[in-house]
Amino acid sequence: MNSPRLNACISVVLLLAFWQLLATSLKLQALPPATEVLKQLVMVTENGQLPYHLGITLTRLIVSFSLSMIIGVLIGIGLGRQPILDQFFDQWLLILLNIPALVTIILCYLWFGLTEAAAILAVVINKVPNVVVTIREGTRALDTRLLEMADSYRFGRWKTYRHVIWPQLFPYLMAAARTGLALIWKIILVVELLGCSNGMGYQIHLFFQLFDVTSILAYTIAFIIVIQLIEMFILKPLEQRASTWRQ
Amino acid sequence: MNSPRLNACISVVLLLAFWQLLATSLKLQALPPATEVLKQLVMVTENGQLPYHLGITLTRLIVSFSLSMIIGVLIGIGLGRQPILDQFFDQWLLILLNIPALVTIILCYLWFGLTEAAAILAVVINKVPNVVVTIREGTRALDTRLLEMADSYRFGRWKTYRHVIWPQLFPYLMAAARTGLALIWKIILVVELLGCSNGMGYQIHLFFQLFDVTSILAYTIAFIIVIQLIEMFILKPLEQRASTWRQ
Amino acid sequence: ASEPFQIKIGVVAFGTLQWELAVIQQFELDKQENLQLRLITLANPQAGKIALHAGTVDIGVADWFWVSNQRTNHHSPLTFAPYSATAGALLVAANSPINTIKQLAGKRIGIAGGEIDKNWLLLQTLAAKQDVNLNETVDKVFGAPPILNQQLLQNRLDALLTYWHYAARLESNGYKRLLDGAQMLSMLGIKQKIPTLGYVFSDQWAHHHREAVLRFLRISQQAKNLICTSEQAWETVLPLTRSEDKQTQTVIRKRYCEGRIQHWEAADKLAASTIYSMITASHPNLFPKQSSTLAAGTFWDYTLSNSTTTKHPTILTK
Amino acid sequence: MTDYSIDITRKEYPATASTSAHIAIKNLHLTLKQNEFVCLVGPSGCGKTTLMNIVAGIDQNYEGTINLGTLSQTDNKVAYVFQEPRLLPWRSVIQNIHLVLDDPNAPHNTKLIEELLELMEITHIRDHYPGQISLGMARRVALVRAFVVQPQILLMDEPFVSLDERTAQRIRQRLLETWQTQPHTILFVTHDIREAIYLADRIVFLSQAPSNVINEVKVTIPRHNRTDEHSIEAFRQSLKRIGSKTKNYSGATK
Amino acid sequence: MTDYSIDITRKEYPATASTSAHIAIKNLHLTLKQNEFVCLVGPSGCGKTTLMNIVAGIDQNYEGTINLGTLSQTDNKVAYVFQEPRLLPWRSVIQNIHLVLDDPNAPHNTKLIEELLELMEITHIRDHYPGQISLGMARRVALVRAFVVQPQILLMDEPFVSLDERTAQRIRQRLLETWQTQPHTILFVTHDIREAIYLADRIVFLSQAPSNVINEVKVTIPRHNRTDEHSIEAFRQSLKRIGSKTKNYSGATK
Ligand SMILES: Nc1ncnc2c1ncn2[C@@H]1O[C@H](COP(=O)(O)OP(=O)(O)OP(=O)(O)O)[C@@H](O)[C@H]1O
Ligand SMILES: Nc1ncnc2c1ncn2[C@@H]1O[C@H](COP(=O)(O)OP(=O)(O)OP(=O)(O)O)[C@@H](O)[C@H]1O
Ligand SMILES: [Mg+2]
Ligand SMILES: [Mg+2]
Repeated sequence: MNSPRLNACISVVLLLAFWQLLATSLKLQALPPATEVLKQLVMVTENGQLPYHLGITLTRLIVSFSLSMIIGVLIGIGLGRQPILDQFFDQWLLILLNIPALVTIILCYLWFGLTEAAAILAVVINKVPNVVVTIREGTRALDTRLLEMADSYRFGRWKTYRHVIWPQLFPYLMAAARTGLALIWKIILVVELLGCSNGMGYQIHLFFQLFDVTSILAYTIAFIIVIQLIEMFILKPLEQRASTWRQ
Repeated sequence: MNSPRLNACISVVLLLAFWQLLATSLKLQALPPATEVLKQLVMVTENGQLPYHLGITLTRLIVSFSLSMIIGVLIGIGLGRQPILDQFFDQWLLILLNIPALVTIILCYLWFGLTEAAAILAVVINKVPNVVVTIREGTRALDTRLLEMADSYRFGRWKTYRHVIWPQLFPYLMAAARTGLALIWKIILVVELLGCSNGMGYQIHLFFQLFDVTSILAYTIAFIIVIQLIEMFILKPLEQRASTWRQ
Repeated sequence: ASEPFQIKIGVVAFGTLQWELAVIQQFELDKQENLQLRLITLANPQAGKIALHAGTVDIGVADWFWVSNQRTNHHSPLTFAPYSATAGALLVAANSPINTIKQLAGKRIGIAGGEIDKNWLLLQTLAAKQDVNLNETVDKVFGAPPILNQQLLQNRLDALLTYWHYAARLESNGYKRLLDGAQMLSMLGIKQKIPTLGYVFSDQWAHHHREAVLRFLRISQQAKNLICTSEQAWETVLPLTRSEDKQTQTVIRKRYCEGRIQHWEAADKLAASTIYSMITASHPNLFPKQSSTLAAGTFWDYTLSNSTTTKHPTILTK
Repeated sequence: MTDYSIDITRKEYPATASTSAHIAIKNLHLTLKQNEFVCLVGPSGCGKTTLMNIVAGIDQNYEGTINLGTLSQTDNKVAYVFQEPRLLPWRSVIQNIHLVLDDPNAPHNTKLIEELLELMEITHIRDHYPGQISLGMARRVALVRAFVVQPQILLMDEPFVSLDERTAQRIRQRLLETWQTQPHTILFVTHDIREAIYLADRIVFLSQAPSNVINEVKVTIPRHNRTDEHSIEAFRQSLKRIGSKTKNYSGATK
Repeated sequence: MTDYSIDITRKEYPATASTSAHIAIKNLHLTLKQNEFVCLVGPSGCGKTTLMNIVAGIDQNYEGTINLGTLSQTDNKVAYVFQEPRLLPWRSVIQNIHLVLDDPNAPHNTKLIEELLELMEITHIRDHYPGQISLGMARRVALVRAFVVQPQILLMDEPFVSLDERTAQRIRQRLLETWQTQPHTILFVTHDIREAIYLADRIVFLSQAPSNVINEVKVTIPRHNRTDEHSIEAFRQSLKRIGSKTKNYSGATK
């Protein structure tokens, strides 16, 4: 086990210990001890409830995340590179960015019924503007000297995007992906709360009605573990591969 | 009126026209025509209801936004510059990032009562990790050659941060600010829904219960106008000043 | 006179409690009982529950299932006194072919409140008696009540089980009430009027201020009666119903008044715990750490008999 | 085969908030014969890089016409050695070279690349990233990148600074050899007058901004004589004498 | 006043995914006398910049000791002219210069800055951003930045490339004047052997990697004679004859 992993483990253990202490010795209201939550986590995993809802939510998450990232990156680069488009759509972007999730969700449900497609569309509409804004910022900060180089050697559109622009956008992309997963998760909870009959959001709302913080936390932890796995096996390796050149 | 402004105006007018058309000709349910919404907007502004709630929400927004940005930037730079800290707190960050807003909001309210401080704390806890992640990404992408220059000329910590690091983080900061305002707005709606007796979130939820989409949209537009003003008079000028060097 | 006793009450904006408090203020009922009511308006019932737990309010409104659950799971000191028996209803379109529970099978049914909604549980229990497993045969659609209302209006649902004030709106739109909470209970053999919602407060607090709480319950009862009998009071309430249309207003008032609790005695409490046992027996995994019987102390030690309700008849003529 | 003609009436960098407009080039006319080797000499900041950018087609924001004959602007056959290496930091040395080729793995290309890497003595760093090599090495990579294109027009902006003399000289020889076996037109910016004399058919002297051509000198030393330091030195001294205008650029006493 | 001693047993760039470890410097010992002007000459990629970075205190990841006597590492009195200009792109020329000073508006500083800008002929671009000036101009700004510090140790990594000869020569003279009136120690990397002879007290020749000192030559021409091209040329020829080791770096025929 290498040192970064070890560090990470220590850090998680410390956090759990801290939480346990807070919950048991200070008896903070509504904060169940970590042990309790873990016990609950095991239970709902064993009885199949958690895997079912988690699976459903993850499917929604993956579909809407992929859609949002692809659409967002394309639009973001477009706006960043074309000042005229940017001037024109800047307003639309700002409006989309600030429409409450509630509004888009309601409208999607009304127009398309309480369907999967409506749920996913609602999430995508909420997430895309965030990706666009981040990527646009990155596109504006591109190194023109390298673009000129690509230009003079007639790289063409595809080579330029792949080898000159993409690597420079990468950190922005990572920022968008990381905050994006978290944002989608937040929105999906609302989407599922308002019009789905399954999924983590639906479940968490039920627990919330009962004030069952233990179960909410158990579900949250399950989700965090999944995100952690995505981070460990997808994002981190991607990032490492993309930043070997920084040594 | 210069061309970018003109463009922006045309774009907004087009959007409104498009909306009006969609609402009147297609008779899409629950999408009231733009004119209706604007009428409502004027009405609630005149009767003082909107200014009251908007004012309150804006105050909360400004306070929590400033706090989140300051805390987030400090932590983000710290983590980006100190790999050991980063390894350690990476996990915590990921966890914080993915705790449902609902959980933090409930815990804040339970521990600190339904107070302003609790509401703002809940927003800050939800927003800080996003800022941290974005700024950390930016800090990792810093140009080491310029840092070496600063080092060899003994710039010291303050000069280095101000003149070498800050300008490089600026695009990330703008991305964090723009998506941040939108995120806070989304969270504040939930925060106000669950524990405030006033504010836009409180109002919008009441409208939602009555399915009064017109009022929801009127309030949304009011908020978007405010964001637009912030964009026009704070963010854009800041950005322009900070990017004069790009011509 | 001594200082008026202050009570902080969590009120859901435009909820019926707000109607009552408006009437109490209009008729200065609180002053008569030397109470000072401080309203903390909140956007939805969940906020009210948070406020109760956080101690921001002394009294809030919730259902006794929840109270029992809190007592079992969180050693919560919360306790319950009845507030209203108005219950939700199952609605279908006027021309709907659905007339019986059996016909629900295979249909798309909206259920407000999700799978732990008490009416949904009752409906399932009822169906089970007719050998119908609703949970499996029905296409359930859970969702937020306003959205479900719209879905029914758009004919995207065949039937909708929803809260009473949403039901009232649909009813005045010509939708048919197939069943309501009280009917379901009586079909299950319970003739008493069982409260759906109640005042919820900490039993220690109530113990220390028992007199004041009783006075509060009394004026609340008076206010209810005023709303149902005095047009002057109803005028005050009207804007709070947030409904422009006369039809709806009438239905709302009717349902509201039907839901007044006239008595709350040992037999009623027993009936309530019977319902609880009935539901939990047929749904053994409804809650985490579910107890099969109602938690002790769920109902505050307080009784209401017919005589107390008309204690101040003079007010009516004021 | 027609000559290339460069005709820039006016190249202005517009004013910004803090700076006033700057006319970099004004009425600059230059004709390049097919396969001619032309060296550009001019004071620092006069507009040489600006001119190169315009010829390369990067900068299209000028008044005038650039006529590169049959050579279309989208053609792959221009190569430009920038004043800085301009390598992609996230691509290894060999990737940076491959990127300018349509088919980097064609046998003739791999052979050429190997040979050039060998010549530049950078074979051992082919898998390094630009951040891991010295500036001189990066410059040599940029040179390889330009050479492998086998361009019809080769633009070089002070390509041999930061190289030790031995290496620089080897590359100069190679450049000349290639140029002679596969003739192409070269526009070469340098501050080193000895280098210009060694390489050029013709040396063009540019004026201070706004830049234009103030003098053109044919290098009359036969190519086979140019390895002789003394003839170079003699030619340099003669340049000094030509006139006050060019004197400044012919190298001061050291 | 003690001498400065540079003593690097080993400087290794560790292996990465795509590259093997590279030992850049091994057993390099060098003593700089107080106020000595030392030129470093060595093949491209041998480790000159690496050495400069270590002396500047930027790179602390080596085996060995650098003894700069009383000069503490946190002292402001080291100035480093990097191989590239390394200006802050978001600060104007004048701001870039001001940033290295504690009190840029002190009269003696403003006077010095004005004078240096004048000397470098870049007064007119003081409010430009680095992206708006030519590379040669940027190099001159970097030189001003180093000079205004009035350092006790001045590190210069090929500072005069990309400058036209006239300007370069003027700056060399100025450098020598300043160095004579306010003595300080200078470590100067160049590939131009003529430049080294013109400037240095002593020329140090470095080997191919792993780099160490293979020869040191005192420049015996008296300083007042160095403006004479012929003595420089003669000295260069003598260097060529010294030995095969140094021959490579003494400048090839052109
Ligand atoms: N970050 C690094 N990682 C790995 N190797 C490096 C790194 N930096 C430099 N090197 C290697 O160290 C050696 C010395 O590099 P350095 O920059 O010191 O050379 P130099 O003498 O300054 O050359 P030049 O005259 O071309 O500037 C080179 O072979 C280079 O490949
Ligand atoms: N983007 C720009 N905006 C404004 N002025 C510019 C810009 N780029 C270059 N200039 C100005 O144009 C002039 C010519 O610059 P250029 O880079 O062509 O010079 P150069 O001849 O290549 O000099 P050097 O020998 O130093 O490289 C300079 O005075 C410079 O200040
Ligand atoms: Mg140039
Ligand atoms: Mg170097």
